[in-house]
Amino acid sequence: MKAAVVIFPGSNREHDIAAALEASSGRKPVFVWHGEAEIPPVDLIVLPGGFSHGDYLRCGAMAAHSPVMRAVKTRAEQGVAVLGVCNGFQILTEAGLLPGALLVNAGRKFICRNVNLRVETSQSLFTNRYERDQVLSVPMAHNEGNYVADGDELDRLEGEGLVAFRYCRADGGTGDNPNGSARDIAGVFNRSKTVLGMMPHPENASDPAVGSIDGKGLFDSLAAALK
Amino acid sequence: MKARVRVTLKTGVLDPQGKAIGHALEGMGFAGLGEIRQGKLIEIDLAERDPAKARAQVEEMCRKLLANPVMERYAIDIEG
Amino acid sequence: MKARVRVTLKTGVLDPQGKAIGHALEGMGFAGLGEIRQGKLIEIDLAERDPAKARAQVEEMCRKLLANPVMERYAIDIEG
Amino acid sequence: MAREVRVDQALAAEYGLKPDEYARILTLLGRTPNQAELGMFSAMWSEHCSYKSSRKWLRRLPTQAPWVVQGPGENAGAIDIGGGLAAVFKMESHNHPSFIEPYQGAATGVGGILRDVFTMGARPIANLNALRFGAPDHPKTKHLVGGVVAGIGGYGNCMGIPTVAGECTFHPAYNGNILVNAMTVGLARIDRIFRSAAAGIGNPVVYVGSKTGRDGIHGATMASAEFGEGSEEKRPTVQVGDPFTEKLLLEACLELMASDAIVAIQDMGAAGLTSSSCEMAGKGGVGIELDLDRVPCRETAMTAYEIMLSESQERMLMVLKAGREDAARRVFEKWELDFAVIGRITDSGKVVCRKDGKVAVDLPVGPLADEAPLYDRPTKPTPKAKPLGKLPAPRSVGDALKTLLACPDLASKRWIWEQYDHLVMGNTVQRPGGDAAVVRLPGSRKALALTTDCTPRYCQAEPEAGGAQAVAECWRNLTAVGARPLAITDCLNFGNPERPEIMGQFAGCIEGMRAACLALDFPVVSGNVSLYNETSGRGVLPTPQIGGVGVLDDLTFGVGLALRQPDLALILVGETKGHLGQSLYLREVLGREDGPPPPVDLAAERRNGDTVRALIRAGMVEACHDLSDGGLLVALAEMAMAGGQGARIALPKGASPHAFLFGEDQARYLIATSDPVGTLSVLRAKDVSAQALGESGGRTLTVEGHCTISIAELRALHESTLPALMAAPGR
Ligand SMILES: Nc1ncnc2c1ncn2[C@@H]1O[C@H](COP(=O)(O)OP(=O)(O)O)[C@@H](O)[C@H]1O
Ligand SMILES: [Mg+2]
Repeated sequence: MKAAVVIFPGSNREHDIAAALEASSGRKPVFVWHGEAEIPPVDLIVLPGGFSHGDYLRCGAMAAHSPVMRAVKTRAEQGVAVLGVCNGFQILTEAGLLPGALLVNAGRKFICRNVNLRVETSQSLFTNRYERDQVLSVPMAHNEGNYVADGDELDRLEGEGLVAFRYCRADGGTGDNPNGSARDIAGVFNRSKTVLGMMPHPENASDPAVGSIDGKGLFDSLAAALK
Repeated sequence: MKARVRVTLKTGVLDPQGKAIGHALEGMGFAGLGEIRQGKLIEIDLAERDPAKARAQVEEMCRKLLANPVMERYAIDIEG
Repeated sequence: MKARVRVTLKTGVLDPQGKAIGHALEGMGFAGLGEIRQGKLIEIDLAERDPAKARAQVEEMCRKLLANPVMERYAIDIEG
Repeated sequence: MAREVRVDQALAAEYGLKPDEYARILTLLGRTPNQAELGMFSAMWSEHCSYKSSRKWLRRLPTQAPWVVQGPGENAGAIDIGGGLAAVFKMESHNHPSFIEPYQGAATGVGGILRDVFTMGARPIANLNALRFGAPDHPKTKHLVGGVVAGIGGYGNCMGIPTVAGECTFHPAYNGNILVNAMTVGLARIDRIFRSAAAGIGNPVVYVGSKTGRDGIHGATMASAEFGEGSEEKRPTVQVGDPFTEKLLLEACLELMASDAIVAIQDMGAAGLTSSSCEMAGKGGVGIELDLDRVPCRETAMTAYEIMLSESQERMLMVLKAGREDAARRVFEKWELDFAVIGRITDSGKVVCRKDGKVAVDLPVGPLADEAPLYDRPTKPTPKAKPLGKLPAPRSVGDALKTLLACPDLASKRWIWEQYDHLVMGNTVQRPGGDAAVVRLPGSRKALALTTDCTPRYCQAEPEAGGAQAVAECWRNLTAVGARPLAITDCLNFGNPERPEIMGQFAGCIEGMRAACLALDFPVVSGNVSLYNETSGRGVLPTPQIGGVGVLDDLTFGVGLALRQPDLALILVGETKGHLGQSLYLREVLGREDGPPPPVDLAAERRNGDTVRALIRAGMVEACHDLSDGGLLVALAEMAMAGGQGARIALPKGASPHAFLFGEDQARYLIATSDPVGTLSVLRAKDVSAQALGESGGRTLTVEGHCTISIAELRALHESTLPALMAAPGR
């Protein structure tokens, strides 16, 4: 699997995710600066976490207009896999590659802690190494992860099986939603399930020496699906 | 010219900031408060001298960047 | 009544957000932009029916909570 | 053109200069300075920049060890951690700005300390913060806590530097003057450390970063004055932090530092362009010439005085090798930052600034940088504390424990650290909540252990013991995770040094620190002094905050405090006499704040710690916690809550329960081991006093004959205090 990690001014988890990608695929990803109009041929494009443009105005809003995002859109249309984590998820919604938007957390505070995520489907490039309903413990670290979309949109997402992860209790039941997200949504796919956006950080749960390895399955899934 | 853009959350979108302000004001003894909503105010100095053109330009800024149509709406005031 | 409070940074106080917005708009091709400043907009529903009293009440809210006098100033619009 | 401001003794006084200091300036110059020149003198001679009251005492601190790469005197200290790498670190205060505007004050405090570290060529890998607030029920406290914590998080999170540890306690002595001390730790290659001495006549002086505005003019002077009742009204322009620009500045500086274009570099912190230019010139023994018309300004018609004294954030001054300007400019322009050649290095020994084509400043560097008045302020020693006498035993040990675990000082600080991204960079091995944070070095099995410590009530009661205790506790916290403690930074927060009692506290704490640093081979490599922490003549508790760094050679051998398995033996290491003077038990349960602090036996500290570390290294320890505030039973409860395993212990025969369970004797650890016999024999062989107390297991904490409390109940108490405080109504 060849991957490209896009760096925006203010990205700050690009090395975290590059390490996780390399650990699962055996290949170092290439880094692409936001000002580039082209992305080298790759199997996966990653928009990492961070505070692109300081998160000023709205998280991800300015990054969504970067020159590189035109290339990301074109590739996504061609079916290239795209993963946006945290700020990357915010950028993908602002760029219209994923539905919905991310508002400030219901508690109005930045939260950094492990959360439980229920895997909603194992039928995707990103989750094939997980079991459906498997519960993962993965860190979150954000101030604006409160997923909103209008009711019809949410029904459609659920109906088409496009919710990837939900916040849940350790036993998999609902009732532990850290940020007020609609229907406990922590991550969503696009229609073709080739684009995934999620708020929690699987890349910070992929190394046995540091925390859990519950997030590693996502990168293993990608490595398996993208050969 | 000067443009003033007011970006507010759509009705129906929960506004935790507004709620917290209401809470705090009540805690301080203010009574008779209804809903409180917090939005953004963006003030822009423009070289454009023609109010209609200025408004059109700022409209475009709002559509492209300043507001997110999924959750926000905007209003524009143009001043001398 | 409805009160609309505009909270803006005092002149001279750095506004990183406004700066970044200006930068982004320029990058998107908008020209002729001067300074851009971002502030807060707070909309309050009040039970009070008397405009003068409503204003006085909101004044007090601004002084006590809504604006940070060290770096912000505020303006109040009262509407029917 | 701005109108000329009349310079006289009254203006000098307004700028914080004493009459004799002003007289000295007149003599040094042989003329009356203009406003900009006077402003520069007042900033450079302020307590904050010149250390005029503290310097005499700071010299007493041990600063050397074979592993010290850079001691005090540069932007940050540096130590050799092996593999060609240095840990670069420093702590700094932002007390006054944080009291005036808690969010921005704390945020810019973090921004400032980050710059101090990356100026040295180090990439920051961790932040710490030590916070002291007033009484929890004081009307300002909630607002201050909320703002400060959000500000620290807001800046560090955006920068992508994990905030991994810190401290937060409350005491009415800080009601009118909180303490916000921030520490940053970075990594650099030892052969690529950058310093600040300017050199090379003719070399260009370059300004990079944000534009200069009128923010925080004369902040250094403000930091050197005590607050009066009216100071909230005075409200100097607040500096607003822009962590996004700082992130770009960090990346741009590190990128340029990978080349050899930089001769010297210095961040513009307190006293902005004045201190950065004068200090660089002073250290290099050269002159400097600046063209202020070239300084990137955010506002129009700024005067020389304003430009030289502005404390706008996110700016750096560099001396480049001649001819490297364009290459450097390209780097900064890529990162969309201002870059301007604003002057050059001269051999004149003077700092000369031009504005609008005219000479606006013409001062000798020496007097500004090095000839600030030095004060040998009178000291009055703190009277010896009276002994406590006999204390009543608690009616219920269980209730006393619950009171302690819920008291704001001991309550869980989760509400704080969850607002800090403590995981970004992916190297946080031990998260906040333990004795020391453990941060892995990228791509290796090695890690740094980091902690901040100080017990101000001990320092207040007996400065010398308190100073020694702060250093010893820091060393112990690093040891408790299995690390080798290497060096410290400090931030010395005290009241008005013009009062002999305060200077007595200062001198006493320094002597205590000195003794502990020497006994523990734990030198001071950087630090900061913050004086005049007073409101209306009432000083804060003397707070010599210590930040410590240790190294863990292999992560495999680190331990945490969590009790995770049943049937482990619990062994108390160190001698327990049951010292209750100045203890939290005394304050929280009996409502008294008196008596002497626990004595510090540095030889025992060293012996016990070295032995515990060896046991950890030998793989004989499953969990370890140092004993400090609250004593033995609080430590055991913390271990149980952290790992979800209960424990049962018995008191030794004849021990009085309150003294044994809540006494704050120093040099102690509680360890959990599956090999009690082996562990005890190692301890005995090293002459370390130790006793087995009981075992882990179950869902409750039991002290035989006294209490049984469920871990869930303890957790609920421990976790709810801060959230409840912060949810209380009001601002
Ligand atoms: N302001 C803070 N920021 C981050 N972590 C904090 C803060 N205050 C306390 N902590 C963490 O809470 C834990 C307990 O703190 P403390 O009681 O001061 O520890 P100790 O007594 O071992 O020095 C430590 O892990 C510390 O790092
Ligand atoms: Mg400790």
